[in-house]
Amino acid sequence: MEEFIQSRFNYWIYVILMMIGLWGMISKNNLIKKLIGMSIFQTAIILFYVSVAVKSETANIPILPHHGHDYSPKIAFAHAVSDDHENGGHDDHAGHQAHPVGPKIPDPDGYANPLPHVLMLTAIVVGVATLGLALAITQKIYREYGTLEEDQLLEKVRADDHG
Amino acid sequence: MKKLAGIVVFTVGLILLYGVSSLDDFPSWGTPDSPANKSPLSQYFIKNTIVDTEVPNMVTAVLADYRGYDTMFETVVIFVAGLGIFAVVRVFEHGGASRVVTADTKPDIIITNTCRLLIPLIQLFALYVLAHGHSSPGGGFQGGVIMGASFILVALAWDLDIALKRFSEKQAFICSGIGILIYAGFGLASVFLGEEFLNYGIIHKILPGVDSPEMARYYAMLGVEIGVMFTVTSIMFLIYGLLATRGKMTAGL
Amino acid sequence: MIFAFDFIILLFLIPVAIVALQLKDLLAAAMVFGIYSFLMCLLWAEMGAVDVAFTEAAVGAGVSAVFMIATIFNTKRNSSD
Amino acid sequence: MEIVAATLILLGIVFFFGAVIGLLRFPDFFTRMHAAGKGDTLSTVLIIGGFILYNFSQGGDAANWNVLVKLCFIAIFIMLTSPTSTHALMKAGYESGNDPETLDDEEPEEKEENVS
Repeated sequence: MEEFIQSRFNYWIYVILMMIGLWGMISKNNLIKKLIGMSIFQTAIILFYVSVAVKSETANIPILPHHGHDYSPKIAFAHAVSDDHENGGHDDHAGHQAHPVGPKIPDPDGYANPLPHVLMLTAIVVGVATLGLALAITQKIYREYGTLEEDQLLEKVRADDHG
Repeated sequence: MKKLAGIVVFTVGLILLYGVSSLDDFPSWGTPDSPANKSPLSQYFIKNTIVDTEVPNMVTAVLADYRGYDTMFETVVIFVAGLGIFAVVRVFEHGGASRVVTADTKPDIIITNTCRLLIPLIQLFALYVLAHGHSSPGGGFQGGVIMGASFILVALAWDLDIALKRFSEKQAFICSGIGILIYAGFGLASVFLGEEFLNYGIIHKILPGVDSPEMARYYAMLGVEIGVMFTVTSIMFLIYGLLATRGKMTAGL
Repeated sequence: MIFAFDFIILLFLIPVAIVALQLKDLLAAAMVFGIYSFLMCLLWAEMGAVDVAFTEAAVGAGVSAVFMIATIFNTKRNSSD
Repeated sequence: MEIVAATLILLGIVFFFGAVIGLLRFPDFFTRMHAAGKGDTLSTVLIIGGFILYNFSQGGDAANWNVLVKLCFIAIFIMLTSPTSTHALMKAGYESGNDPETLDDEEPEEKEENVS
């Protein structure tokens, strides 16, 4: 049971947060509340991606130890094109710096998956740019109609259309 | 509407909860064997960033080199967002009244003196984050946001006019364009030297003191991040200025 | 990658998200959203995504809260729900 | 050394607890900010001091000195910025018409709470 909760808990919370954001976006009247809901939705999806990138408890952050590194370009490149079973022998001393013998290849299981991190990093920065644009449009709407509540806005828009 | 929203959200949530908790092929949290972690692409990135690019921080290497196109157009998205906000809220007032400084609106002496002390340090830290992004968390986006926040701090502590004297609207737009041009320039330089767009390895032919493609990638990544930082800094400051003054770009919050 | 820490932060996130959506004072809602961003930042640092955590700390908790407050300052502070 | 570090961290947590209680229990905006600003600064600096001492007790190679200098900088910046932000909040609160509660506003039986 504990195992089950531990293996699923992140995903449950991601679903719940995403649904909170969706509910805020649909049912809240105020436009800024809708934007907060949108941001919660967005962070929930980022939470999902980052949860996928997590490896076991011994995995490191995706930054290699690099004080006087001895990752040899030539041999590592030869291994790079071959299958990863062949360099399994190097796995045990990957991650330990100042190991004098042999070229090292970072152990893929020893570091968190960097690809989702990259995607989400840019997603956050683009998210704040789009949030700024949405807030600008909100200000424009307020300047035009004098309100931020959706129902009053709809009434005013309909009155403008008919009159 | 609220009831309907509740029903929709509840149903979707139940379906997703069922999906993440009881499907057998959904990988559990933190397994190294999940399809995403076992994919050849991420394994290649972990094994080879250090030999391909000499950059220990894999995230920076993947961000600025392997996925260079992606990052370039993310930067363009930020630039376009700035232009969009400018187009939406900017108003031009001819001969508008300048702000009247009263006892209430005068900048506070304690706050301004602390800011005088802190803002150079914040900007120095932003440059450190940019330059040290290769071997620690950081990079162009973070450094740019911190740098933009330092200008926002000037605008908050004194007022927006003082900040605009340091970094005017026109300069900000020019800087954001320059950032993208720096980024695209590194791409074009590699095209002119006979490689693909944004394949920086070839730049070692023209960079003085760099003799291997790996170190060329290292320095080209730094240059690209500088471009990103230019754009992000100026666009963050512009967004704040435009939002805080309803597009008037004077006085403000 | 430390499950106990992960568990506690994730449990905190849900009430914070609900409170950020339920508050009638928009300024307070923006501040609670900043708290939500900081919790997310902690969570990502804990899960090993240090770059994402750094970006979130600079962007989500710093700049986007400032943008929201700037907008609320120029529009209305109270919301109907 | 480690015992001193643990004592400092515990002391910091105690002060933090006091700040939280003050934030919840004080009657008006200004006294609340007073509790938050004072308690927050002192306890954070105490906790970071505990970290510094603990780090010091672990030996002094290059990496540890690096961490130590960074912790010192964090402590200095918190001591600079936290009172300033409290001051800014106070000033903003005063200018937006948030009057402090005085003895005249108090019910007689709550008087001793205000004095403390």
